[in-house]
Amino acid sequence: MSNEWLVLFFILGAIFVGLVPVFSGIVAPKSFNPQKNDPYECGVPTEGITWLQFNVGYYLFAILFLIFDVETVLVFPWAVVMKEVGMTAFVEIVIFFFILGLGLLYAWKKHALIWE
Amino acid sequence: MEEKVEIIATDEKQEFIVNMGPQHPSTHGVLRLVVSLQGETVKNIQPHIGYIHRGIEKMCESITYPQIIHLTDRMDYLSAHQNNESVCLLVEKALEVDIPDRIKVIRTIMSELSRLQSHQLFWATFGMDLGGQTCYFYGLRDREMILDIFEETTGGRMIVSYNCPGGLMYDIHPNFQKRVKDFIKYFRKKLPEYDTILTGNVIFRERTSGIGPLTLQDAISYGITGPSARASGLSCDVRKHEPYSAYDKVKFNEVLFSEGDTYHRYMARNDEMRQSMNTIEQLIDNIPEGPYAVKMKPVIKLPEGEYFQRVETARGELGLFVISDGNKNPYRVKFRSPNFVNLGVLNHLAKGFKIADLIAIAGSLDFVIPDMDR
Amino acid sequence: MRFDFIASYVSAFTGPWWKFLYDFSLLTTPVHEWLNGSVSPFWTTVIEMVVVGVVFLLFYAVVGLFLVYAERKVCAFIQNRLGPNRIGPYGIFQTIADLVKLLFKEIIPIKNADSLLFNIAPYIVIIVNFMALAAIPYANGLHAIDFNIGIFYILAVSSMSVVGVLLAGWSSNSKYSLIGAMRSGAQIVSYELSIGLALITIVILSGTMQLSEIVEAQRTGWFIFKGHIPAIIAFIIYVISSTAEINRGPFDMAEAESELTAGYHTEYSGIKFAFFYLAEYINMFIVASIAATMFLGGWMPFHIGNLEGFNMVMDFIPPFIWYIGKTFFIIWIIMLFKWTFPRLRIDQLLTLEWKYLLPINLVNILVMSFLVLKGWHF
Amino acid sequence: MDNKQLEDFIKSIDQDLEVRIGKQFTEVIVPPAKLYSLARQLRENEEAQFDFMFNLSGVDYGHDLGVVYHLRSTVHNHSIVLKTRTSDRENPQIDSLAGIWETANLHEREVYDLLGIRFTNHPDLRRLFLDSSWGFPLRKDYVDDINIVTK
Amino acid sequence: MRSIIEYLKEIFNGVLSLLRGMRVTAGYFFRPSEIVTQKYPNNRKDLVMFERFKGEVVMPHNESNEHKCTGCGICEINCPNGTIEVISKTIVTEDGKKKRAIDRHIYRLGMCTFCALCVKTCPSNALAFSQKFEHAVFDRASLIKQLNKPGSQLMKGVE
Repeated sequence: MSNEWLVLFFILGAIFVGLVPVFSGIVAPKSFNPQKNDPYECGVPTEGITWLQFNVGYYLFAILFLIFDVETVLVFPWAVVMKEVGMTAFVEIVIFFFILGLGLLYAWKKHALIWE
Repeated sequence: MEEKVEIIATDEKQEFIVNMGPQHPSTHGVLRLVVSLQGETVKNIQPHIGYIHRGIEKMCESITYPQIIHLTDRMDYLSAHQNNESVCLLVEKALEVDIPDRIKVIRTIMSELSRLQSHQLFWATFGMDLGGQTCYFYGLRDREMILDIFEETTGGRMIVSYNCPGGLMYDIHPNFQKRVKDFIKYFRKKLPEYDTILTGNVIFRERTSGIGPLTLQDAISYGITGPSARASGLSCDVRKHEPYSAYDKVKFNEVLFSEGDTYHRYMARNDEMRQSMNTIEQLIDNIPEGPYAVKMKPVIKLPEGEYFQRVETARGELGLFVISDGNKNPYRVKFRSPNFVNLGVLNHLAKGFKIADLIAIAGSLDFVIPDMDR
Repeated sequence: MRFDFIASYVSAFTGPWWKFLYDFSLLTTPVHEWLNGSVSPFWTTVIEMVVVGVVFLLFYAVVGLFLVYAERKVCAFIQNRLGPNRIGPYGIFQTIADLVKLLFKEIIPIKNADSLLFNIAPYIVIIVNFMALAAIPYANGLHAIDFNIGIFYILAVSSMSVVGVLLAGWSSNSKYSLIGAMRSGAQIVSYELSIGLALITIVILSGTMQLSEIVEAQRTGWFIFKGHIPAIIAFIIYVISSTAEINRGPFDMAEAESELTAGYHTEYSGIKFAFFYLAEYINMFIVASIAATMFLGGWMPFHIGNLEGFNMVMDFIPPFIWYIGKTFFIIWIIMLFKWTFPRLRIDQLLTLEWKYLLPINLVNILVMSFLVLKGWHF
Repeated sequence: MDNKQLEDFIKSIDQDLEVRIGKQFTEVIVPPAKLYSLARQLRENEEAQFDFMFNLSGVDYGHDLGVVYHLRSTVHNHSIVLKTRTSDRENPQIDSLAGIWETANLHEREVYDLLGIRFTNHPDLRRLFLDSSWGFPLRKDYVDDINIVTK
Repeated sequence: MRSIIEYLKEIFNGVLSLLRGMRVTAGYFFRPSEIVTQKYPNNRKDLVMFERFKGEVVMPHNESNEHKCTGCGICEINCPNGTIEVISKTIVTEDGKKKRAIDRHIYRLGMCTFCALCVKTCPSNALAFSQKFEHAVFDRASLIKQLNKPGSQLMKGVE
C-alpha cells in the first residue's frame, strides 16, 4: 500500500481523540466548586508561581543529543550499504566513531555528563 | 470574569516551592514538607506537622494510668506494644512492683515481634518509596503473619493494648509458641528474598549509598535515636544500656554502622530483623510458668514525684516523663517520641540532594506521623 | 469482470479455508482487485481506508485495553495477589468497565492552565501512536504501510511523543507536572540515541531498513541468533532503552508516583487521562513489536536447522500468533522490569545512558560490522 | 560520674545552684538567667560532656511555668536533669538552648506551641502543631468548652 | 586498562543483581499457588475470626434472657472516653429488699477504642467481645447500642 496512507492514520488518530472527549463532555456530569480547578499540590494552595525560570541542566545534554542524533541519522544509510561497500565502509566508520568517541570522552572528562 | 494574573515569572529571586504533603504518596501520612527547589535540587525543607495532633499529653492529664495505655497505642501505631510497655514499666517502677519472669519474657517476645513487623513495614514502604512497588506487597504479606499472632493473643492487630500495669491483659494463646516458631521458620526463608530484591539490587545501591549522610556528631546533636542513629555509629540502644523486661537475659547484638547514609540506615533495620528473630528464638521455648498479671490495686496512684522511663521502640528511644502529684491522674505526661525528634534532622540531611533523594532520606528515617503529632 | 473476480477468488481458496492465516495477501489481494474492478479507483481507496481504519481502531482499543488488564494481572501475580477478578470471568472486563467509568467522568479544567496546549497534548500522544502502528508488520502480508525506510520512520514518529508529554507537563500549571515534563524531556531525548544505535546494529546485519524485508531475511534464523553476541547485546540495550523511552518503570521518572504523585499527567482527568494511560500501553506494544520484528524474527516461526518435523510443527502455527507471542513475551519482560526494580534517579538515568549504553553501543556497532564483513554470522 | 559526683560537680560550677538527688537523676534547679551558661558548660566540660539532650518538656506548675531538660552524655553515660521555672505567666521567657543542642529546636517549638513559653534567641520560633487561634492548651488554666469534655 | 576491566565488571555485577531480582519476581509469577489474597466478601460465610478478636462489646445473654450485669458501673468508670453509660434503676427483689439493677447499658460503638478495660474489670464477667467486624452503618445513631436486651433479667446467683 502506498505511503499516502499515512494521512489516514493521522486523520484516524485525530478523529478518535477528537470525538471521544466530545462524547465524554456530553455524558459526563458537571459541577462547580472553586477549589476543584486548582492545580494539585497535595491539598494546599500553590505557593508562588509555577512558570518561573529554573535551571534544569538541560543545555549540555541537548547539545550532546544533537551531535549523537545527527550521527545516528548519518549511520543509518551507512548501515544499509555496509555489506556491499565492504572494508572501506568499515574503516570509514571506525574513523568516524573514533572522532565521536573522543568527543564523548571529552564531555565525560569535563563532567558534562552529570545532571545538576 | 477571572482577573488576569501574572503567571510567568522572570524574576530570578522567585523560589520554586513545592508542597509535598499533606496528601502525598510518600510522606506516609499527613506530613507536609514545603520544599524549595533549585532545578531538581533541594535547597530548603520546612516540615509542617500537626495535622493529626490529638493532644494526647493533655488527654493523659485527665485519665488514669491504665487508661493511658489505650492512647499510647495510637501514637506510634507500629510500635504499639513498646509504647504500652513504657507506661507499664513506669508505673511498676514507681510502685516498686515485682514482676514475675513470665510476664517479662512474654513482653520481650511481643515487643520484638512488634519491632519485626515494624521493620517489615519499613522495608515494604521504603521499597515503594524508591519505586519498587512489589516490595510493599512482599513486606505486608510477611507482616500479616505477625499480625495474626498478635490478633490471636491480644485481639487486636495493630492496636494491641496487651500490657497493663502489673502484667498483661490476658495470658498468651495456646497456639502462640507454635505460631511464632512457624513464623520464624517461614521468615528465615523469606528474608534472603528481601535482600535479593532490594538490598543487592544495583539500582537500590546507587539510589541509597552516600545519600543523606549523617555524622556521629550531628546524630548526637540532633538527638537521633534508634536504627537511624545506630547507622551513624551512635550506640543508643536502650535494650543494652538500660535493660528492661527480659533484655538482660538474652544475647543480641546492637547493630552499629559508621557511615550513616541512607543505605546503612536501611541496613541497620534489615539487620535488626535478624537480631529480633534471634532474640525471639532464645525466649520462645523457655517461657517460665507463672501468673500473667500481678494483682494491682484497683485505683493506681503513683507517689508524688517525677518519673522517667525509656524503652526502645522500633524507631528509637521513647521517653516517658511523668510528673505525679499523688492522684490517680498524672499531673503532666510528656512523650519523648522518637519520630518527632528524628524529624528535626530532615532538613539537615536532604539539603543539596535531589527530590528523589529527599524521598529516600525521609523513607529511611521511617516516620510514623501520629507519633510526631501525638 | 465479475467472472474474473470469482476466478481469482476460487484460485485463492483452493486450499483449506484458513490458508489466508498463513499469507494475508491471499485475502487482501482478491478483495482489492474485486473492488478495483467494481468501482472507480478513488472509491476503492476510500472503501479500503474505511475498512482499514475501523480495523485499526478496533485493534488499537483492544490491544490497549487488553494490555492494561494484562499489566494488572501480571503485577498481581508477581505480588502474590489475584488482581482484577470481579467483572467477567477472571475479571477480563475490568478494563472495559474502567473505560466506561472514565468516559463518564467530568473533565476538569485547570485554573490558569494553558488550555490550548493542555488540550492538544493528548492528541499528539495518540496520533503519534497511531502513525507508528501503521508501519508494523503483523503477519505475512498483514502490513498497513510497507516503507522502504520503515524502521527509521517508526523511530522518527515515536520520538514525537515526547512533545505531547512536554506539553502536558508544561501547560498544566502544576509544579509536579512541570518537573515531570522536564525530566521526561531529558530522558526521552537521551534514550532515543540508544534505541537508534541498537537498531543500527541489526540494520547492518540485514542490509535494509524495510521491515518486511527484515522479517523475510530472518526466515533462515532470527537475527538474535544470526548475529549472536553483538545482536544479544543490542537486544538487551534495546529493551532497556525502549523501557526508558516509553516512560515505564524503573525509568518512570516523568510519573514517579512516590515523588511527583503522577508527574506530567497529574492534572488530567476523565477520558483525557485515559488517553495518556492508553498511549503508554500502546507505546509499550509498539516498542515490543519492533523488538520482536528486529530481533526475534517478527512473524517468522522458530526453526532449528534441519529438524524437518519440528520445523513443520512450528510452521503450522500461524504467523500472527508467532508475532503476538513474541511481542507479548517482550511486554512481559518489560512488565517484570517495572514490578521488580526500584526507580532510578534522574541523574543516574542519564549516567546510565551516556556512560554505559552509548559507549557500549558504539563499540557494539563496530563489532557487528566487523562480523558482517568477515561473514562470521550464521 | 554517679549522682553524688554530679552533685559535687555542679556545686563546683556554681555554689548557689540547688541540686537534688532524685529517684533516678540528679536534678539541678536553675534560674532562667543562669540556664544558658550552665548548659554551655555542661555541654563543653570534658568531664561532663552532656552532648545528648534526650528530652525537653515544658511543665505548668500551677503558678509557675517551667522547662525540664534531660541530658545524657554519650561518652560518660551519665544523665542529669536541669529544671528551670519562671513565674511570669503573661510573657514567660527562657533562653533557647537550640544553639547547643540542635534537637532543642523542635522541642522548644513544641513547648512554645503548647505552653506559650517564649525561647529567646530561638532561630525559628513558630507554632508547631496548632495555628495562632488556639491558646496554650497544656496550661492548667486552659479552657475549651467545646473540645474538652470532663466527666 | 584496569579501569576498563572495572567498568566491565561493574556492568556485569549490576546486570547480575538485576537478573537475580527478576528471578524472584518471575518465580512468584509462575507460582500462583502462593497467592495470599482472600476473596473477602465471597468468603464471608467461612471467615472465622480469632476467639479473642475485639469486635465490639456485647453482653452475653443465656436462653432465658438473663445476663450477669449488676449495674455496678465499674465499666463506666474504667472506660477512658465515655463509651459506656450505665443507667440503673432500683428494683424490689422477691424477698422485699431494694436493690440496684440495670435499666439500660448504653454502648457507643463509634467512640469505642477497644482497650478492653471494661471487659477486664467487670466483676461479674457480664461483658465480652464479639467477633463481629463489619461495623459500617449508614446512620451514626445506630452505632449507639443498648447491650442488655429488653426484658432481660439478672442471672441467678450473680451479685
